[in-house]
Amino acid sequence: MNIATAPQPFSANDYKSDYKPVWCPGCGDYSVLLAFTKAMAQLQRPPEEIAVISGIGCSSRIPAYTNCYGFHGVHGRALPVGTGLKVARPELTVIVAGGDGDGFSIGGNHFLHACRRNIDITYIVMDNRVYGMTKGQPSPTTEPDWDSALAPGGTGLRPFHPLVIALASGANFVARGFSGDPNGCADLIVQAVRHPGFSFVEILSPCVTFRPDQREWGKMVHAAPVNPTDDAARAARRIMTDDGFNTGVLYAGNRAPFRPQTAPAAGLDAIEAEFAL
Amino acid sequence: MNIATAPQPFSANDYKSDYKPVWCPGCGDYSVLLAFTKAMAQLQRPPEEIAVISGIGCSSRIPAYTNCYGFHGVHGRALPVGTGLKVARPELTVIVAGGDGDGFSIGGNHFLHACRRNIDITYIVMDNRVYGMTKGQPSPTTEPDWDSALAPGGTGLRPFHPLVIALASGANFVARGFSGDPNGCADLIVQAVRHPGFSFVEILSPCVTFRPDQREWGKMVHAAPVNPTDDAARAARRIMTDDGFNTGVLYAGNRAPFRPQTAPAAGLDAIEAEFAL
Amino acid sequence: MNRDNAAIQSLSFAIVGSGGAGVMTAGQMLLDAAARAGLCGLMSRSSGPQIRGGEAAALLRLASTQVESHGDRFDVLLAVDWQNAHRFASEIPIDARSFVVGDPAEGAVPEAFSAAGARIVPVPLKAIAKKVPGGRPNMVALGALGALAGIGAETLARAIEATLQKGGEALKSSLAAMQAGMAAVAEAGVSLPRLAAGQAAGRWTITGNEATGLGAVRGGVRFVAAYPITPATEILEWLSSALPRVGGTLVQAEDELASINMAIGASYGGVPSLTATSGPGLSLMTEALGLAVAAEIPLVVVDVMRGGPSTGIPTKSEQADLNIALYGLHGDAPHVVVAPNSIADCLPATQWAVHLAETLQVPALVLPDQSMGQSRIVLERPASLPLAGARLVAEPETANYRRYALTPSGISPMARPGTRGTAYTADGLEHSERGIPSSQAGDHLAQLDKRARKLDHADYSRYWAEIEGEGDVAVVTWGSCTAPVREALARARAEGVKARLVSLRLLAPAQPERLAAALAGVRRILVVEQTHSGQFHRYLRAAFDLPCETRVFHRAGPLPMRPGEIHSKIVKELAA
Amino acid sequence: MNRDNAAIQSLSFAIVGSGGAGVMTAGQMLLDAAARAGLCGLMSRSSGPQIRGGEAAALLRLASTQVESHGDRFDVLLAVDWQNAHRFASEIPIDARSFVVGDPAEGAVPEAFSAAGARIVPVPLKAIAKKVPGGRPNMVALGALGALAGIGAETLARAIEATLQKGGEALKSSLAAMQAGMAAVAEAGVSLPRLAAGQAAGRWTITGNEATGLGAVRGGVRFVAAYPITPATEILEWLSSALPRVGGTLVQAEDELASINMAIGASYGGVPSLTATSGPGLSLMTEALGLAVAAEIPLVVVDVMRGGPSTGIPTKSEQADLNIALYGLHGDAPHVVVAPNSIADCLPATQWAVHLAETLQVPALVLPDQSMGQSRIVLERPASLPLAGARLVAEPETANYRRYALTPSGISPMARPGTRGTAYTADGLEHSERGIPSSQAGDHLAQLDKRARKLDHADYSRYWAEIEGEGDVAVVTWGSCTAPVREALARARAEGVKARLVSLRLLAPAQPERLAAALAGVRRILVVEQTHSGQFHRYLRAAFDLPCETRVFHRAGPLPMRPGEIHSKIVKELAA
Amino acid sequence: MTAGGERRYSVQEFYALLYAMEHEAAERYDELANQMETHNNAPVASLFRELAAIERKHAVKLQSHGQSVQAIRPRDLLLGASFELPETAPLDRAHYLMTPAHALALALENEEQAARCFDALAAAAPDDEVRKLAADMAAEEHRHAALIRAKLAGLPEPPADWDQDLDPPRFSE
Ligand SMILES: Cc1ncc(C[n+]2csc(CCOP(=O)(O)OP(=O)(O)O)c2C)c(N)n1
Ligand SMILES: Cc1ncc(C[n+]2csc(CCOP(=O)(O)OP(=O)(O)O)c2C)c(N)n1
Ligand code: SF4
Ligand code: SF4
Ligand SMILES: [Mg+2]
Ligand SMILES: [Mg+2]
Repeated sequence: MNIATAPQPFSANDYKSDYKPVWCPGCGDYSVLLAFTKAMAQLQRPPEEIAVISGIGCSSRIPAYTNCYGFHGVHGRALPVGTGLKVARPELTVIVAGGDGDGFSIGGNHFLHACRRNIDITYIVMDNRVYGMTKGQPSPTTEPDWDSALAPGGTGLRPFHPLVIALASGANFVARGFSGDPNGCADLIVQAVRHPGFSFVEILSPCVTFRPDQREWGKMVHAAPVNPTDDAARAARRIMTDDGFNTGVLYAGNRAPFRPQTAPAAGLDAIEAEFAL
Repeated sequence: MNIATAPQPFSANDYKSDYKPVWCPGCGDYSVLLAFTKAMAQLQRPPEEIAVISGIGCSSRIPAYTNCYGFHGVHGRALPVGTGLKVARPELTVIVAGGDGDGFSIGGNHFLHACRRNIDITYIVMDNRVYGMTKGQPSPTTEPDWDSALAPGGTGLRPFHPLVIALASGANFVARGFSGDPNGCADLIVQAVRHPGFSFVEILSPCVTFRPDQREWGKMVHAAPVNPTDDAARAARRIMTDDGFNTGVLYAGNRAPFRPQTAPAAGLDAIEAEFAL
Repeated sequence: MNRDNAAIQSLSFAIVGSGGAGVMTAGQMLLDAAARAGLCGLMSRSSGPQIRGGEAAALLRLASTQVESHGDRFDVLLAVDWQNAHRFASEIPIDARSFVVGDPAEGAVPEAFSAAGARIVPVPLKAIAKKVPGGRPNMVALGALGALAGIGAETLARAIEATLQKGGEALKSSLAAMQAGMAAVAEAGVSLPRLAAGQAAGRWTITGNEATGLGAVRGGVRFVAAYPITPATEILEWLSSALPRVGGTLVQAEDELASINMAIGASYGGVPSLTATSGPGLSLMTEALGLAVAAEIPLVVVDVMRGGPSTGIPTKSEQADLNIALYGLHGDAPHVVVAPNSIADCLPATQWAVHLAETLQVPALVLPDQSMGQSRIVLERPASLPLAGARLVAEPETANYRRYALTPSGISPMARPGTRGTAYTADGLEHSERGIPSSQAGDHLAQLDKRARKLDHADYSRYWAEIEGEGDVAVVTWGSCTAPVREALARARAEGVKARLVSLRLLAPAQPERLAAALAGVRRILVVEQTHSGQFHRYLRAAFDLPCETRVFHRAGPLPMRPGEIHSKIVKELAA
Repeated sequence: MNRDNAAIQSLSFAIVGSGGAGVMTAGQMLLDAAARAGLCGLMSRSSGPQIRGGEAAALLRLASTQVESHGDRFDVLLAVDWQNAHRFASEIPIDARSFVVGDPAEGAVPEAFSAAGARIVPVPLKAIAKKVPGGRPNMVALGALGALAGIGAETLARAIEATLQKGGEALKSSLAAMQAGMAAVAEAGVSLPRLAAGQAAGRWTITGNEATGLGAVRGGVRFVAAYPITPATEILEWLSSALPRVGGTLVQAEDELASINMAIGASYGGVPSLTATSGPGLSLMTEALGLAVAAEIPLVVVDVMRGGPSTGIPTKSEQADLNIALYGLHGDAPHVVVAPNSIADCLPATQWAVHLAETLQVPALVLPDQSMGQSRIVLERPASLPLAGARLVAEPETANYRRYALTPSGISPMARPGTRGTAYTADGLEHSERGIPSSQAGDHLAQLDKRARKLDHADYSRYWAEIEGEGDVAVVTWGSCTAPVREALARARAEGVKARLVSLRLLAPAQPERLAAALAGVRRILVVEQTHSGQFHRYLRAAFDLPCETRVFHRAGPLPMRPGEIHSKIVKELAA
Repeated sequence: MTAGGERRYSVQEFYALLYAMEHEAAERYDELANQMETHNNAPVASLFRELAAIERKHAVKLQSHGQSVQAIRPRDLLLGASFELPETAPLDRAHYLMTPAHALALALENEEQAARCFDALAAAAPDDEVRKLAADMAAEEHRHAALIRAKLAGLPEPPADWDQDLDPPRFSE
């Protein structure tokens, strides 16, 4: 416990904007926002050196609720925006955040390739196993038998396994949190940001409006019974067979993050000279 | 050995069109085409009950070279086209085919979701670890140090692992072949088509023009040293740690294929009656 | 009653309240009751930015005949509470002749409304509700509004019963609260003119999005793939239950790229197919739309327009996806664009689009908008359309089958997979008649001509536009502007202006000769549309020969077009 | 020499042969040698459908001054062999005054060419090559063509040396084969008029795609994300080496959706960014383009147009992406569209587009086409453009910072992430000045107005169009049609026709007043474009006021527009 | 290569095997001829066409023994590492610039491989008739090989840079 340290320049509140969330009271995303601000305070990064990038969805509303630079783009494309930003401005801390629909349905391809590219960014997915913003359709992580207007009786489809896919495609850090534990989530985010390369944090974040059954999640989550590993194959196997409610850091790898190509600096003139006869 | 059987209605040549491939001589895709025709002859499916669907790329030119119904769509979208066709016309044998760029780069999201959806189709990827059609750029499966005009000195990126991703996302059958062995590939395709649900066959198919080094593949491939498993987690672990040149059926699962929703038949009138006051 | 309104005998009601107050339920029941009482009507919704809760408004217009859009003003504004109700001020215009019904316990009428000088009618909704065990203020409101609309208690009761089907205590207390509300109005001594009622029997109530879904099913669509998006999702939700009951299927795709390509695959397989989306999703579909043009795959794509650009205003209406619908494909890619001209027209317009897509082997876009899709109306049971004919299918064992044969009509028989002797490969690359990729100038020109020709030669019959009235001036419009324009014109006619209405249902291919004929003898036209940049007007200039002086009234959403503002323009621009 | 051609002293050569025969290499060396000899020139390529091998044609035009397009006819057609050469017949028009140089051992001249009645010059290329150890027929061909073009042996030798840098045996035998080819032509006694040569020193040789890349770098672009696609890939390949040398980066993205969003992310971060693609890729980018419009992110998107629709004809040219470039976004989404009017203009046009995008905080599309992008020309070193000014950046600690403030110019300071006191969230949802999502009509209108205003108020200076000549008739055109139009007009002028040329570089926003001024006093115009449906003409009708009678000449690709066909139209439509 | 092994072929089976080999070899040469035609390599195309005709003649002769070719695999012959039947030219050996010398060298390899295969089968076959048939076939293949060798000797050596690509591959799609 860290009780008697000197006052620090940034408190969690310094990362929060004065624009009030439009989320439903009880929504897990409030806790993720809280966890985010706590994590940033732990990291003591000045808010203006942090950029929060998102797509579209309830969860994707998060950037404007922070006091950081934010980008609320189009549905499913948050990771490419974050990637471009980080490559162009490597000194910024880039956090990409959004929902399960945004990240694993329409955004699935970017998820694969962001993991593989292993740029030094942190990706937080607020997984509520539903499309909240569009009023309750099944998402890739939805249980096969969940009944809804769009899929009466359930989709019958095997849920998408984000952590396994992240591992299989090369994410360098993989963790799972639960929004009901904002301090635990804050810790995971801190570790994710500190870990080099692409860090993926899935936060189980209930949608109280369309998935009231998820209020039970608090009883189901538990700390992962084993220590994180740096063996991706083992981690994948473990996650593929666990109950989906393990929380904690599940994998911390040591692949070097992507560095864009550099070349010996040359003036424009040197480049243009090559066109001369 | 099946030597002295009665003559059968369809020979391999019956599945071949008279339109000549534009592929480079030596390209592995010629052998894949051959393997396909041999496989169909083994299955004795009438050519008109087979549909071959592709995207864009050298490999994606395959449909018109067959005598089956074909669809040469846009880059990266072959799986959705095949999915729609199979759902609408379940009695057809639907084969989706294409390249590593088409399938794992621009088409990555559909790959994930087709595996997950587990519709009874077969997906053949001719993996040459390069974009052939556009003159030799790195694809997701390209080795990190392969030098090219677009990525001088190599991409530095970890190659994409199609078989592992297929397993992690729920494909029901996963195999790897080598184009130099058209008979072996034909066998894999036969098994893939027979296996219910989504079957994925990766065929290492050299691009002799942009990857002449791949002429060495013949010496590197070998039959998988173990029998196929129906445990996805074990199969994934195995593949994640093998040398990438194992051939054979690597996983044969037993998830039931996706069946679209049905409902008690009702006339249009019954449906319309619900709008009446 | 809208005394300004010569055309439509109607009464408009707005019910506001914060989330959970039940204003939508009350509105819905009021519309239902009015329908049962033999009235027609329209209800639309508005709400704050919150996902849930927040503030909400139900906007109703009840009338003797079918109404397709709101009027200029509301006769009654009833507030269950006033929380943030000022946000709706621009959507709920009231005036000195309006009644504002509010619960004095909820505070004073906000400035945004009181400024209008309307008559304030205090009704202690909460207190009245409290007196009924389990009673709720929104049911008191329902009773109050029902009384003002002249709907009998029994009819209101039937509407409540239809919603609260489980019955029990909830039903009993709702009925009691409703009656208390009626009594309160009687006591307050306010009343409104009575609307003449017709025959409820045989009428339907339906939303534009449901009508679109039904039009698709009637047209023969049996495969739908889609990705949810506001304000199109209800089409999908309705179809997901309806399709399996007629042997069809709906697949929820991973994204719009997948959904349109799935629909293309199914249609290639011979099954009429559709996808529905809104602007952002349509953007993602244009590549595949071009494929459907080049490979000649019939396909219907519904774009329920919302405010743009980009994510824009997802819950509000605008007509600004016209450009992308007409021109959004790369290369020369002729296709069909159809727009319903009213909520009810979503049904036949969509059905016609299916017919055109199938007949012409082309993608057809359908452009309703949010104000149509998410509004509910009461209407006579829609007649069946005599749209026979469909896809020209190749015969088995056709000798020397050429999928893209250069026929005089431009339409060539399309083989159904499974058919012997007609196997071919559909291709988005330019191709020969047989479908073999070709970069030869001759093949390119022949196929470009063919694809243009089949649209030029098609018979669009009388469906291409709605043409009404006589006169030497005209209003040219499309889509959801049509109803308010019609109403504005009716007023103008009553004032002696002789004017025509031309509302285009077929936007592409352009029909310049037909429009010229429809405008023969007209000396001036007014173009009315709901875009910021005047997209429709520019299109008319580009592809038609406007025979006369042209004036334009275009403005952006999100506020609905009002008959009154159009009427002023007609007076100013046409009557002079 | 093109005797029809009053404007350009030029000689045109076509070299055909099957894959591996080295016609491209020979063509490249001939262009290089001509440049070294003080000539200008142009080379484009054509080939069969095979990825490799198959048949190929190098098409050259050499001239005394800069040439930007091919002429009507070829002076010389040289065939290393005749395999499938007939496929190029429509691309290589020859006539009775042309020479056809062929190896008699390779068979007779195919009907497709012999029908023209050209003079056949048999040269036993293979036999000559055989006499030189290691000699190849294509080098004999080079010598023959060099001799015909009047290029000295030494200059040809220098061009060969520059390519075969390794020297050794290969170089020696190539030189000898080339000399044998020159000798063979001398022996055959054929010759062509001499072209006047200028100063080689200071000249460049560059392709349109390289010029585009360089224009981007000169304009300040330091981040590029893209996905390969024909015919844009060379832009990326050039940039992938060039960018790191000036501190920039290129990322190969997983698809076009990613590439444009990466570019948006980088630009949001303050770094001028670009992506390049062709039609199919552009289709996938329109959603993000709309985002860049709404969120006001500067961005350049290059679309190297190819034959459409759909996958179309990837290796050939057409101007038919104009529609999608102008109108392809959903909602009202004003943006900039710029088109280079020549191969050389790819450089300044792209640089200007970067300038406009940065200054106006808007996406700017650049529309070269395949015929520009993949052709190589010789030209004087391009001058630097005086394009200063760039993004308006917010000051640190700006009090009450509003990212989308309603300024008179419409341009509001854009904060750079990392700057203290100006944090904001960029948003594609409609928003208030602060960037907070809003569905209020007032905010929507204010922001729509702002986004339109900044484009309307911008200064497009003299770059907006190229205007040449005087007269009471005019040709209005754009892009790669400009050079053949210019040449056609020169011929017409020589015949006494007084005509102007107006070639639009700025396609959007439309500049109707400027065009009206440019056309003041003109009684008739001819619109020239390379589309099947007349997209440019329709756009002119839609967004401009064409002050006079208008005639149109539009036709589809893939054959390049020829000065002669345009000249006939000028004579027919304008001179009458 | 291991061949024959414990496998006991009946005469009928052996004919089936022979037919499969010749048929597949012919088809393959035709395929290669097609490829060369598409790529304008006429001399090699006609050479492959000739080879196809020769193999097809054999196949037709063998077909009179009434055999079917379904599903004969190299592994049925226990051919170990070899992916295809002994006389079948591997597709990946083609090159669009290959010379007649390359084509003949490839044909020679095929014949030699077939000869070796039959030698091994003859040595291992327990059935007299099969043994004799195999020995005959081996002799025939050796004869072919010798013929090709002779023809090859008459051809000039391809230049060292025969596969130098003077025309860069092109972009498409
Ligand atoms: C291109 C596009 N397609 C669809 C939509 C509609 N849409 C908005 S949010 C959303 C799903 C959101 O789900 P998720 O990402 O899980 O976020 P949540 O609301 O559950 O937090 C969808 C489908 C859109 N805005 N854009
Ligand atoms: C939307 C779109 N983007 C890019 C392209 C250009 N393109 C055509 S094929 C191809 C890659 C092909 O690679 P792969 O799928 O591996 O096939 P291969 O040619 O190697 O068999 C690309 C990038 C395109 N046609 N469409
Ligand atoms: S709908 Fe669900 S996800 Fe969205 S804010 Fe409400 S509770 Fe949260
Ligand atoms: S470029 Fe490569 S992949 Fe394409 S046909 Fe040639 S060898 Fe095959
Ligand atoms: Mg969600
Ligand atoms: Mg590939």
